[in-house]
Amino acid sequence: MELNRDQLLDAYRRMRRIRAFEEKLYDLVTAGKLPGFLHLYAGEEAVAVGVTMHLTDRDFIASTHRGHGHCIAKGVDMQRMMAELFGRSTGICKGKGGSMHIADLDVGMLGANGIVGAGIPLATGAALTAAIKKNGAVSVAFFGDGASNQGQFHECLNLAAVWKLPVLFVVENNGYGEATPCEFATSVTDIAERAHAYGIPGVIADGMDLFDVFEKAGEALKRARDGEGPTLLECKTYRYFGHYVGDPLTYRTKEEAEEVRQTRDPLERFEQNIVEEGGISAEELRRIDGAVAEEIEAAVAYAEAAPLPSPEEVLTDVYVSN
Amino acid sequence: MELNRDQLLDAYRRMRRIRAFEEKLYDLVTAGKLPGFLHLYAGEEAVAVGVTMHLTDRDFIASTHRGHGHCIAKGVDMQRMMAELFGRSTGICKGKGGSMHIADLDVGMLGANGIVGAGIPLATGAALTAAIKKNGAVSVAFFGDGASNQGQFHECLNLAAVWKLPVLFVVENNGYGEATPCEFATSVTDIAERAHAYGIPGVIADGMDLFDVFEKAGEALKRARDGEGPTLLECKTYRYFGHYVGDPLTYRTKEEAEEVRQTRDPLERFEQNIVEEGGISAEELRRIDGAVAEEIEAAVAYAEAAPLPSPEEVLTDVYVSN
Amino acid sequence: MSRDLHFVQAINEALHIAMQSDPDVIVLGEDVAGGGGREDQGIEEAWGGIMGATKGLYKAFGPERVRDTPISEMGYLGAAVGAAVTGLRPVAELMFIDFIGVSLDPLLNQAAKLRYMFGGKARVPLTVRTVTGAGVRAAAQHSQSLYGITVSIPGLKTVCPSNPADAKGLLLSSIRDDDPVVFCEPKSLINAQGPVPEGDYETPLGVASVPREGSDVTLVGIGATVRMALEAAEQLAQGDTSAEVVDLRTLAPLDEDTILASLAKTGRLVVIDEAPPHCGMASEVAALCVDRGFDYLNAPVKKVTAPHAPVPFSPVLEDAYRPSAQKIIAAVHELG
Amino acid sequence: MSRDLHFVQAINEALHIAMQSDPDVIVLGEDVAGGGGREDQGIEEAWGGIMGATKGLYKAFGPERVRDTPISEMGYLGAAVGAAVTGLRPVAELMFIDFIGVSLDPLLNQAAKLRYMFGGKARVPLTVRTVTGAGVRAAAQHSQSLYGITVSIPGLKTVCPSNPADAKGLLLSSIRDDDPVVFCEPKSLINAQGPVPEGDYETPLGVASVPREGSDVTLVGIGATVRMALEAAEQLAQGDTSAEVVDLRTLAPLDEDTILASLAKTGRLVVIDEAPPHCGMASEVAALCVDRGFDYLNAPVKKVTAPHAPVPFSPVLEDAYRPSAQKIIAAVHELG
Ligand SMILES: Cc1ncc(C[n+]2csc(CCOP(=O)(O)OP(=O)(O)O)c2C)c(N)n1
Ligand SMILES: Cc1ncc(C[n+]2csc(CCOP(=O)(O)OP(=O)(O)O)c2C)c(N)n1
Ligand SMILES: [Mg+2]
Ligand SMILES: [Mg+2]
Repeated sequence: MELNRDQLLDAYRRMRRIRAFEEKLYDLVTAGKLPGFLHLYAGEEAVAVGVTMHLTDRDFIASTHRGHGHCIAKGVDMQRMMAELFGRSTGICKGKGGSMHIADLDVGMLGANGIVGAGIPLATGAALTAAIKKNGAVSVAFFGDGASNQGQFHECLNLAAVWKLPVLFVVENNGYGEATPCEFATSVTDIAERAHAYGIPGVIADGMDLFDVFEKAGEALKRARDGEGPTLLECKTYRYFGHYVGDPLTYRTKEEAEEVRQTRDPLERFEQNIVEEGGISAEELRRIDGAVAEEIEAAVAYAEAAPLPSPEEVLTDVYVSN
Repeated sequence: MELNRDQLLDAYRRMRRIRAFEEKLYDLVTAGKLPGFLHLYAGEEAVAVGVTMHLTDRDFIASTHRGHGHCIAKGVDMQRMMAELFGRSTGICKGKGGSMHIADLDVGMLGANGIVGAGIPLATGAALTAAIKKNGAVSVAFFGDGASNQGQFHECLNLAAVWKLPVLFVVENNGYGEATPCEFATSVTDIAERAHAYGIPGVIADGMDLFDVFEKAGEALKRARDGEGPTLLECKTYRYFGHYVGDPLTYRTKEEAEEVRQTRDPLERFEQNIVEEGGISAEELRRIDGAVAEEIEAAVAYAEAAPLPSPEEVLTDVYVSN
Repeated sequence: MSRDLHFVQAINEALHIAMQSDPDVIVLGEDVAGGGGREDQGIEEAWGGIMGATKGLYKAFGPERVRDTPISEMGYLGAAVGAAVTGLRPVAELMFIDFIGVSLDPLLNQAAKLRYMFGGKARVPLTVRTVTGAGVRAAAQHSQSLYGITVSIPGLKTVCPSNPADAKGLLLSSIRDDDPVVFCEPKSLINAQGPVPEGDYETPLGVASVPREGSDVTLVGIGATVRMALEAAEQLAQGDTSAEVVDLRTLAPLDEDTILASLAKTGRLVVIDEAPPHCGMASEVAALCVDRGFDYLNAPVKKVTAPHAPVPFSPVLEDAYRPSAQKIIAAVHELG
Repeated sequence: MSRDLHFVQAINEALHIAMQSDPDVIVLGEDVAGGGGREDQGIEEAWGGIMGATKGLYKAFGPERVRDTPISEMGYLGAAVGAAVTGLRPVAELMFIDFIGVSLDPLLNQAAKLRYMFGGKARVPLTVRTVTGAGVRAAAQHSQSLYGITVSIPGLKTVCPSNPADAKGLLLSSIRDDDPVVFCEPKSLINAQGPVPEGDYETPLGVASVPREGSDVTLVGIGATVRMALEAAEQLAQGDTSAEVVDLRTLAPLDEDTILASLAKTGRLVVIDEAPPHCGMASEVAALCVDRGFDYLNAPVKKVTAPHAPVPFSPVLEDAYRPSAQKIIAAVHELG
């Protein structure tokens, strides 16, 4: 699978948006400007982008507590995301959802999810809809290494396998579930191994390498669209910030994180690659960086100026019939 | 692992007890003499007996809705089991439990269980006790092929693997979960394959062959006692009766069941083997059959004569403090 | 035109009609067909559900829309939520409500909350059919009446019919409702008979019925306890007490007005529930009475419920455990 | 001797004492140590629990007795039940009570029922510590007050302290109780301070307290709403209404006598709960009043609860969602 120039630039832009969005959030929380708990996706950009580049708005994704990256990659409006995080009424969920529940069904985003593992059945169900309606759509569940120890993972991989559903299970193995290293909680080194338990392909991708994710996700999604059923794709990745903003990060060394940033950063590796081989100039990328920075500032400005919900909103949207 | 003469006779007796107990129950239910729902274990005797022969009263087992065989194999008193099934106050659970909840902690029997998959964490917890108390005990979870699709299976195999607990997971693959054939519900042919997902050994035994079960369970339990962690042992077996007594059995052919009885019956194969090679005479076995038949009759007589609980019993045993 | 049907047949009829009238309706659950997909082996829809409620659906609507699931309640209920939110209208069977223990999250944290969390964008037209209650010697893990849990969860609706005609009409309403509905079929009624209108009709959600009018005391029943209340009313009538019976039909949203109107008339109320006493529907109805109905009350509100204990197996114990006409009459007498 | 401690420190102290005094007590949960077992990498007990409640336990009692679990709530809570019934006294942490969605079965169908189903042979000395309630902008899936569910389950006990001293004493009692206890720590109180006695003491289960006496109206609070009730009482006093505050402390078994004694004195009652209104503790207390307390009642029983909606994220909305002293005062005024 070859990426053309537009696609390369698009991939870069999406990754940069995620990185910039998350770094901005870090600053905002640290400055006491944002309520609630935020789990940042920085470092893992290549996974969300490499996978969602294969999708259209008709295809659904389900996400996790660490959902901003998936949202941005899938095309959720950043201004309305930001307004949501500020708890404003023009937020993408009218301020009712917050970071862990950002969703936008219009672009096929089934929601971040505060329950570890709970996005997996939602994506499985979206694939069931696609299979029954035969509309050619696929769905993707993103989840963490920790989530692969949840019962819902097991039940849905089996279910999707016996029903041959068009779904891709993407485990983002960032080495930790909160403070616990993956190897202390997970009985296999490569979570992709677990695919054997369901008789489906298990594939490992370098989650810091957009090209590798793009290629392997592409193959898996082709299988899904061709009616050959689900795949488990493990992307080895890393999160730069703590589990949540405020995490004292006492469970890993500064050096560990620094080394990943130096040697495996998905944006830098991608840039190096496309500047060397893709005929793209560093200046073009800097222009994108600048444009993205402006987008983010505009999102913050939009959010800060947005109205707060009125207290009566507490009671609406509970039922369709109210 | 060699079985001596006493052990051979003991194995035969236990298997015969289970068979006779279950056949008697079938008759009693059919005659309208027993309340409730019964799931009979006949056909699967070699599994319960082959595994539990390695255990003492200090070792715990957890069972399923199809629990009578495990109970008998583990040494629960048959008279008090029968009284329980009749709902009598001298039942092993004072008549409060019934078929799906027969238990006797004194002999290490953690209960039949009406929730598919729910015995698995109980056995895992018993193994945790053994590990922490370092008392040399092991535990065994018996469960069906259908149960291997439950989240609790997944969560506990992983947990037991990362904690290296002394537990044996025995999946009794009898080809069906209720009316659904295993292959329609389970995405692998050999459930033992699922062991790969936890980095533990997965072993297949012929569940109709006591020797094979005995040997493979023995090895796995030795590993457990030696601190080497859990094993997943799949025993390929078959249930003779329906899912429950009353099941119209419309999902399998008469011929299928007949053929298993003719060619793979665990009691007959065992008898053939020990008569040919174990120096045991068929007469001895017939004497055991007769003694067992008397035990069963005595159990029924005991149960029928036993007092009913008094209605006030409804309120006792809810809490230790009441 | 009505005919006498068993409760389970009424359910079955509603499912046929719902699937017929809307191609987005699918049915899934353990053995809802039972060996579906084995036509080549001469075996087709061996069970049609453990109670027979889904009989004939597989033949009529095929393997795409009628799906046997693995024994993975959390997985397939969660998938049903995902399917509902993306365009299907799934009817999932949870064989016994007791299994909510292994499948609460899709109801509690997903189906009930998606619409709200998404700022009103999602619809979750999911129906979960399940079987509740005691009375068939199925013991502690297969006899519970756990609808108090689903009623407590904002975003869910909960329905519990007491007779075949309502079962059919309420199920059709539930399936066609755009919100997630937990539909409870009382185990002890599954084989009860009653007249059921033919054809397609809906019994509205949120509306209680008054199967018997009276003036001295209100008996509020739910599902299986409605018959007990009617039986008690019959006996009370012989002692010159005129009891009105209210059948809640929908537990959430609760038809407060019908309850209060009856209380206004009688001034005394007994609520009867198969569930244990705490944090359940009986307390809920009592709390309504002492708030909005306070001015009508001439006596304490009595709850006739199961005791605060698991459901015992032995028939003697289970019979002592359950509410009954006798217990209802005793409670009415306690009111003085 | 008491010192001022944070709520979470009081919990921590109780855990230390419990583990010290009984070698069968173990602690397990997600990140209760947090990277425990990495001493070789210079990393040890990185977190001590997400709230810090289990800090220091790993160092003091070692890796056998203090165990980080995988993110497998059903599995490790179920294993804790198995451990409890075979001789340990586990204290399991369920990080947020909302996760009961993925872990109800071990509580509902195992811990609560084993003793009964086994005819009295089993003991299940399990404590599940969990965090409840709203107030920290954690939104719909991390802010629920789901103890109504556990209260409804016969066989379980449920505790919810309102201050650090009770938290310590009630936790020690819960751990040492031979029945399974769900121990709820209100999120909005975690960092609240208060005097906590030193040493080992138990606050008995099933006994409410009366942190403020009064004669005109009873305010029944639970966990975080006790402070709101005290604040309301303070303000009501300025308007010449004397409010008595009852702190339930244990939700099951409920201390009915203390509630009724207060009602007998005041004749009017408002119950305040962080949970939504239906099938929860507020209705339970109201139902008690209209049954056993009927003769004392001079006014309706009002519930001040969250609305029947999920917990919203936006601070404006969450603040509007929660009970408050203002809402309590308004309810008292409604009583006339
Ligand atoms: C069912 C459930 N259990 C626990 C939590 C608390 N929790 C939130 S994120 C998290 C760690 C998840 O780890 P992983 O799946 O690896 O995702 P990552 O955070 O690394 O992206 C935990 C334990 C939760 N939200 N839901
Ligand atoms: C959680 C749960 N789901 C469903 C059921 C209903 N049920 C009882 S036994 C059974 C089939 C179990 O199949 P398997 O595990 O293969 O055991 P087998 O009956 O074949 O011994 C089912 C679905 C249940 N008791 N518990
Ligand atoms: Mg992770
Ligand atoms: Mg089976």
